Amino acid sequence: MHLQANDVVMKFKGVTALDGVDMELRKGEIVGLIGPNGSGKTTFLNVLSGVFTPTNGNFRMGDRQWSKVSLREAARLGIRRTFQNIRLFPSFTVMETVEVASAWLDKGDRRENARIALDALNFGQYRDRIASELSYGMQRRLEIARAIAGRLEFLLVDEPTAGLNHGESQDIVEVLQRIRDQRGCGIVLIDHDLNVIMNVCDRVIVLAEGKIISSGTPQQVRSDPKVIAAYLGS
Amino acid sequence: MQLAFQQFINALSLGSIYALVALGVAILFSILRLANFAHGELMTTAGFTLYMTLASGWNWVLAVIAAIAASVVAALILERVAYRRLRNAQPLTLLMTSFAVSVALQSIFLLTFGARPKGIELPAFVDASFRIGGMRVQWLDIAIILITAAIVFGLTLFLRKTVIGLALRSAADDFQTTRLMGVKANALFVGAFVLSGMLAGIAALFYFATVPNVVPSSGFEPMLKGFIACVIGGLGSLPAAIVGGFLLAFLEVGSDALLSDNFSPYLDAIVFLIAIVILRWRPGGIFGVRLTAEQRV
Amino acid sequence: MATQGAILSIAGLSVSYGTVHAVRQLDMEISEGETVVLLGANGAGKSSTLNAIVGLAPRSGGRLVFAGEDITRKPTEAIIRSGLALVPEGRRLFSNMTVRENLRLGAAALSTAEFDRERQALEDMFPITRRRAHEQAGLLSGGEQQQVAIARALLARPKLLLLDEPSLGLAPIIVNTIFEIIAELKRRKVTILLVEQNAERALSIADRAYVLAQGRLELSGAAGSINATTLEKAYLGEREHA
Amino acid sequence: MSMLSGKWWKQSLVGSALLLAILLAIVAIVALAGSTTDMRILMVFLINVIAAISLQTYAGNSGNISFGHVGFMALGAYGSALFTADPAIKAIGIPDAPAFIREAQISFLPAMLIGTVIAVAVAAAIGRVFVRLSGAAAAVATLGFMVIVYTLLSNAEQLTRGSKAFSGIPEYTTLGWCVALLALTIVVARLLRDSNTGLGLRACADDPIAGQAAGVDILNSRYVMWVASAAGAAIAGALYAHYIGAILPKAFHFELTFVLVTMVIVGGRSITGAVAGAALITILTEVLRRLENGFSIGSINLSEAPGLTTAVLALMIVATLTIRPQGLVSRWEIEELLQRWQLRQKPQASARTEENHA
Repeated sequence: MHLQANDVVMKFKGVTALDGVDMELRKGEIVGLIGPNGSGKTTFLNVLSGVFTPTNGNFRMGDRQWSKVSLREAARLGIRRTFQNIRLFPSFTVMETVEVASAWLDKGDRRENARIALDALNFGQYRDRIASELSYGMQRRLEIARAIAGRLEFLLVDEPTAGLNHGESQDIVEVLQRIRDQRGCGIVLIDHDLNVIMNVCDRVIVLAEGKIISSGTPQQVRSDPKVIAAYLGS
Repeated sequence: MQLAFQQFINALSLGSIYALVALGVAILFSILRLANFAHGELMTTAGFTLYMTLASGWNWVLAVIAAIAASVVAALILERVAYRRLRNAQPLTLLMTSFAVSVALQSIFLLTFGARPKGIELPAFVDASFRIGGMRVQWLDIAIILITAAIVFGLTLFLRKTVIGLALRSAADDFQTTRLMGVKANALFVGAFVLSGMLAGIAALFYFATVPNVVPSSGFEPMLKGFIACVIGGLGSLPAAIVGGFLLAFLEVGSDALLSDNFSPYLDAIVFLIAIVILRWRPGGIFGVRLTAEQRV
Repeated sequence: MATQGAILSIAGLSVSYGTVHAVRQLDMEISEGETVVLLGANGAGKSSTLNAIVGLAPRSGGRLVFAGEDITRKPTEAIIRSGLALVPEGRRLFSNMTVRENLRLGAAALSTAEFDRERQALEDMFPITRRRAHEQAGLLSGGEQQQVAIARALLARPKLLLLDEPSLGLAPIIVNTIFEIIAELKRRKVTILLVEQNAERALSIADRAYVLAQGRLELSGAAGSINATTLEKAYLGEREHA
Repeated sequence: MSMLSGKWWKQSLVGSALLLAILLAIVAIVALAGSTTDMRILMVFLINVIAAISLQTYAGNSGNISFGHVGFMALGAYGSALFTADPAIKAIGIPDAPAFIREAQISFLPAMLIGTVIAVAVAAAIGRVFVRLSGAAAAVATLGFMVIVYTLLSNAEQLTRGSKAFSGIPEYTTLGWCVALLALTIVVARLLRDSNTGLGLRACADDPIAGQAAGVDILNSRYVMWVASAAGAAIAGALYAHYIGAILPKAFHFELTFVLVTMVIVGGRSITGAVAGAALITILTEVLRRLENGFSIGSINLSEAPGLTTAVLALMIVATLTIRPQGLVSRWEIEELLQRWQLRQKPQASARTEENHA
């Protein structure tokens, strides 16, 4: 199944954050989204996941097409996400955090389902810990665990390695690859760590000023003069 | 026609009082995100001050000044004692604190003055009226309307022309960047509380001039009306507070005029119900923008 | 390097948001009259550094000395009043207020007469602030807003100007204007600490550069000594000192 | 530990049983050893617990405070009282009331149901507004609702005797009724809280964006809790009316609102918290009242605003919010508290054994 974004435009108070973005995402594929600050990466994720209603454009997935979707409806369609600034439920335990998604987006015993999602990320002995008291790296992983509980077609991950050290970043990368392999979902990955992007992505899309300026394999993108000029610097 | 004109004056006068209360509430909410339920008790403070000073024979001008000063001082004490250490607290914590402060102040009034209403000995000119074309118009109403207009005008000038006024406006928009301009955070808080206290004091003068009795819970009703004016206008915006205040007053006077006398005791209930219906369609108030903080991801 | 006459010296600065370490053990110095650029990929800790200097980001360690004065524990407003100015990322103009009102706040500590004098001097350099003085700042274009934001920061005649990503989200032609303004400021001997993603442009204008990766200093030296290869390695976090 | 694994509703039942066991122990002690006055305090306490748990069912789950639930209590109280009072008394007190009310004299349970249905109908009708509001706007609007009910009751003289006391209400409320309805309230409130709806709503109270991204329907979930909590409040109101035997609109105003909200805020964000808050406030009120008056009349609801008591209570709230903003038990339920306490003991114990080995 493909997720297709057609001519997506997003304007805030006259500022154009997305300027006609067309994108095709495939299941089983990890796509990296890079570009300078303010180039529209997070805005694209926000529009795709229903945080914002786009000024123009629409999406198509399977036989469904929409131009406006709420966060909740997007989640029910299997478009799941994490957030740039971690958004957990501060008073919840690890187990409860994932149970919420299992309860609302999955059938069957919500505790059993949550346990499965947590075990996939090796959360075993941390189940009863309070989410906000976990280490930063664990919090990032917990966000991912919550995002994979229940229906999952596409996983949108916004800077999952921000603030992590090299080992923790490596962990996250392996987790994402494993989720893709086991669940067969598509993954959209925004990250500032180019090493991560270059290593893990099947395809990289470069945004600048709300437009796609380049896309292709990591190697192609890395040597694209337009990318070097707009982002990497020379 | 004559009746309609008289009702119009009534609504303007009542709306002026509500607008002043709503403004005082909105100033603190816009800058500190503090819903100060104790605003009513600032008014009660002015009311008791008015009662005591007039009862002990003060000149009314001095009594008026004393009443406003009492409100301002009370506001400053609240800032220092109750709210300063909660500056970074959750909105719900602030809300509950102000609710508790309101109850505590009412209890202190009760312990000090007792539950019996204290009649305020208003100067005779409060009842003076004049006639135009067969209509009796109270000078008091005219004074309330004109003074409120002058206050709104003065406040606008203050907020547009003085640096502290500009800083109060910018702090409501973006507190951090205001500090980046070198503006002292404490000065902003003190400034906001002084303004709020002044508005409470002036609103109290008008309120008690129309209802010349003061009891410990006197401030509750005007406070609630002021808050509801803010909420139907759009919480946090000063112009919305003024519009909300007048809207509420026109609803009140209008309902009273249109409904039969049987319904007049239910007036508050009817007006609040209409307000709730408005909120059904515009949960953020008439001018409300959805708070952006929630949408910032 | 420049130890004598350093207007700002940073020693061992760390910034943490809860369990996130945005800046780790950073040492940095800026001398009077210099233009210094701070480079690094997204999330490397550049903005956190600037915010920590003015006391808006939580400093978890280190010492900051500005113009001979220890500002490590001072509140933001006191630091600003001692002669620092920050043009924050995304401009952060007060969008509901007029351009003139925004400028007036930039000179919050000055009297009206002083403000008028400073403003007139600046209006020649930023004609936009005269032409559109009474318009709402939020209605200006991004480039115009950036000019107003810089003018607002200059009004109090800061001893050191911090610029956080001034070219962010602007069209290339507007970016040129902004860099011309920075060059003009440099000619007028304004001391500048510039955070920029456009490394090439920034290096061409700066005297010296620092490069951050994952909150750590990866590279520092004269702007001319840094080229594309060393920079890309530093961005990717491969440690190498020039 | 083991009792907490398995299906969620099993844990709800275990927790309810534990809470109820503690409350029953208190009831037994007071019934065996307490004076008549103590019994009166106990009864009012039990009714307060029902009211506090009901308010908590909305506030604790949604994160929105409500100042309006006293209005639902009033509807439950008047609804039940009107249909049970002696027709002879009603013929004198409210001669102009409709005949089906004036002549009615039904038994406790159906009357209580009528009061509850009235409250639920009102809550359902206006609920869609309140679930859209949050923060200060929600607080103001619910306060407005409380004033609406108060204004209606104190002016509908043909029906309620207006601001005068409506008396002659049969004193049906026994210890048995209180305990039975308390048990029902606790179990239902726990099941609601732990249900998918409650869990999702509590998540949204922590972070609405993340909650919706996990699939939660905030508005409908809030609505469910709003209506359910109105029903609980109405039951508490009815019990109260049939305990005191006389009610007046003023009893359901600012004062009671403050007491009720204080219980919930001081307690914490759980059912256990509501119980703990109700217990603490009841004890404190009694102690303060004895200091103030030198004697006690057992009810914290009917008395004229006692300045000192209220002032001290208010200051306590401010102190609690400053020192412990999350409340006495924070977000935890009783079985979770026990489990966490156990977990804290364990690592210490194992650390000690390690020391011994070394």
